[in-house]
Amino acid sequence: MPAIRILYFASLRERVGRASAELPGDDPLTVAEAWSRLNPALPLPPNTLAAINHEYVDLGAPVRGGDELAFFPPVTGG
Amino acid sequence: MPAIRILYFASLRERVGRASAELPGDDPLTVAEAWSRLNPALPLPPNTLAAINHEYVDLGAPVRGGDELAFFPPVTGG
Amino acid sequence: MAVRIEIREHGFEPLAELAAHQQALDARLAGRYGATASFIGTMRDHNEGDDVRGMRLEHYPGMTERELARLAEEAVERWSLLDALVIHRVGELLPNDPIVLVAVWSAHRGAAFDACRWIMEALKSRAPFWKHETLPDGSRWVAKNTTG
Amino acid sequence: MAVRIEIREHGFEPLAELAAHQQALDARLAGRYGATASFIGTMRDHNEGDDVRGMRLEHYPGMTERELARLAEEAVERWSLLDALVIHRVGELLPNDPIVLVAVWSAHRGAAFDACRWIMEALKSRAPFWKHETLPDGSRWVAKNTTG
Repeated sequence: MPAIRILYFASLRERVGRASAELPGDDPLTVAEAWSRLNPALPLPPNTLAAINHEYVDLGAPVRGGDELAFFPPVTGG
Repeated sequence: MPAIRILYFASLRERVGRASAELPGDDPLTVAEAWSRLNPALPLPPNTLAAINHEYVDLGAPVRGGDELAFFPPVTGG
Repeated sequence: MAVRIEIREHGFEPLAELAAHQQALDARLAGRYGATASFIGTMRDHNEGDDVRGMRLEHYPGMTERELARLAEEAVERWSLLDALVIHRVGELLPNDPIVLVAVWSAHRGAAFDACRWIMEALKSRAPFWKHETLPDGSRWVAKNTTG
Repeated sequence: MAVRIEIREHGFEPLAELAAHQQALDARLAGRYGATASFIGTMRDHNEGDDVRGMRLEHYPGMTERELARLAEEAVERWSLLDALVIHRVGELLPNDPIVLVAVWSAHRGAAFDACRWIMEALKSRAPFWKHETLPDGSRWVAKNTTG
């Protein structure tokens, strides 16, 4: 089973201290569980957005091996 | 006393059959009276707009010698 | 406050006008505006279900400029615009010819969107222009502007 | 339906882009559109009361393009647009640098105004871009977009 690839952007990347991470793909997980497994000492900041494979998802959405899971703060483009 | 200069535009000009007219300026008149004096056989068409010296006015507004009075149909620019 | 109003008797290129105006404006306003909203009205080859071959745009010289300046200044005041530009064609037009350009500059986008649209709607209801369309089998005055 | 989405890593000229896009589009659509609404967002030298010296615009490559295409296509569908163009800068910007261009073409003005504004608001709330500002004495992430 391929791994889950995790990406952090903008202020969240600075807070976490890295731009990306991996989790084994053979373990069923939700988005929120993926966060706490990777960042046990840092509660998910309020207003954090998550996307799986470039689609916005809820924190309860399932993440599977091979997925790209991204965490980021509210967007500020335009 | 200078005359009142009257202008007609667009479909109203075609209906009246001329682009301009004059009335003596020494006679107190309203916009509606100026119309009926000039066009006794043609009732003022509904929705006609009037302006005195480039400012929209009501049909009851007074017209004075030296004024430029314009009659025109609803505007269709833009 | 700045407002530029122009009536053009010959064809014009709205985007070239906009670029030239903006370049001049940057000398004064660079860094101050965050939002530019613009609208271009273009002649279509169809209207109310009919083919349209050409159009004559009449206006009331003098009153037109005054009315356009008045409504643009009203918008500048109301939305604290940094600049506004209105250019309107008159004369003989063919399909795809530009009819009108409205552009506004402001610090924030809400004001730019609101003001640009308001100027267009006010222009359509107040500025003394009249369209006369040439159809395949005759011609007609456009009776009334549709609501935007 | 036509939609063009671009992310630019270097400076761009919104009005030149718009002119080139429109010229290409005229081959297909001349005479069919009566309304072009556009919005240009430009970097200001001040924000929330502070001087801003520069800005870095980050994004999420891949998701950005997908999200922009999705919202532009949604607007095309909803307002029966004839065409839509969205260009957004990323990278290092200075005051007065263009950030974003949104332009739409439609038969009637109401659809053009509505769709252009809707795309900008949707972009601001959904497209994964983040602004990092350089101030005279430090730097900061912009925390939240203001409502338009």
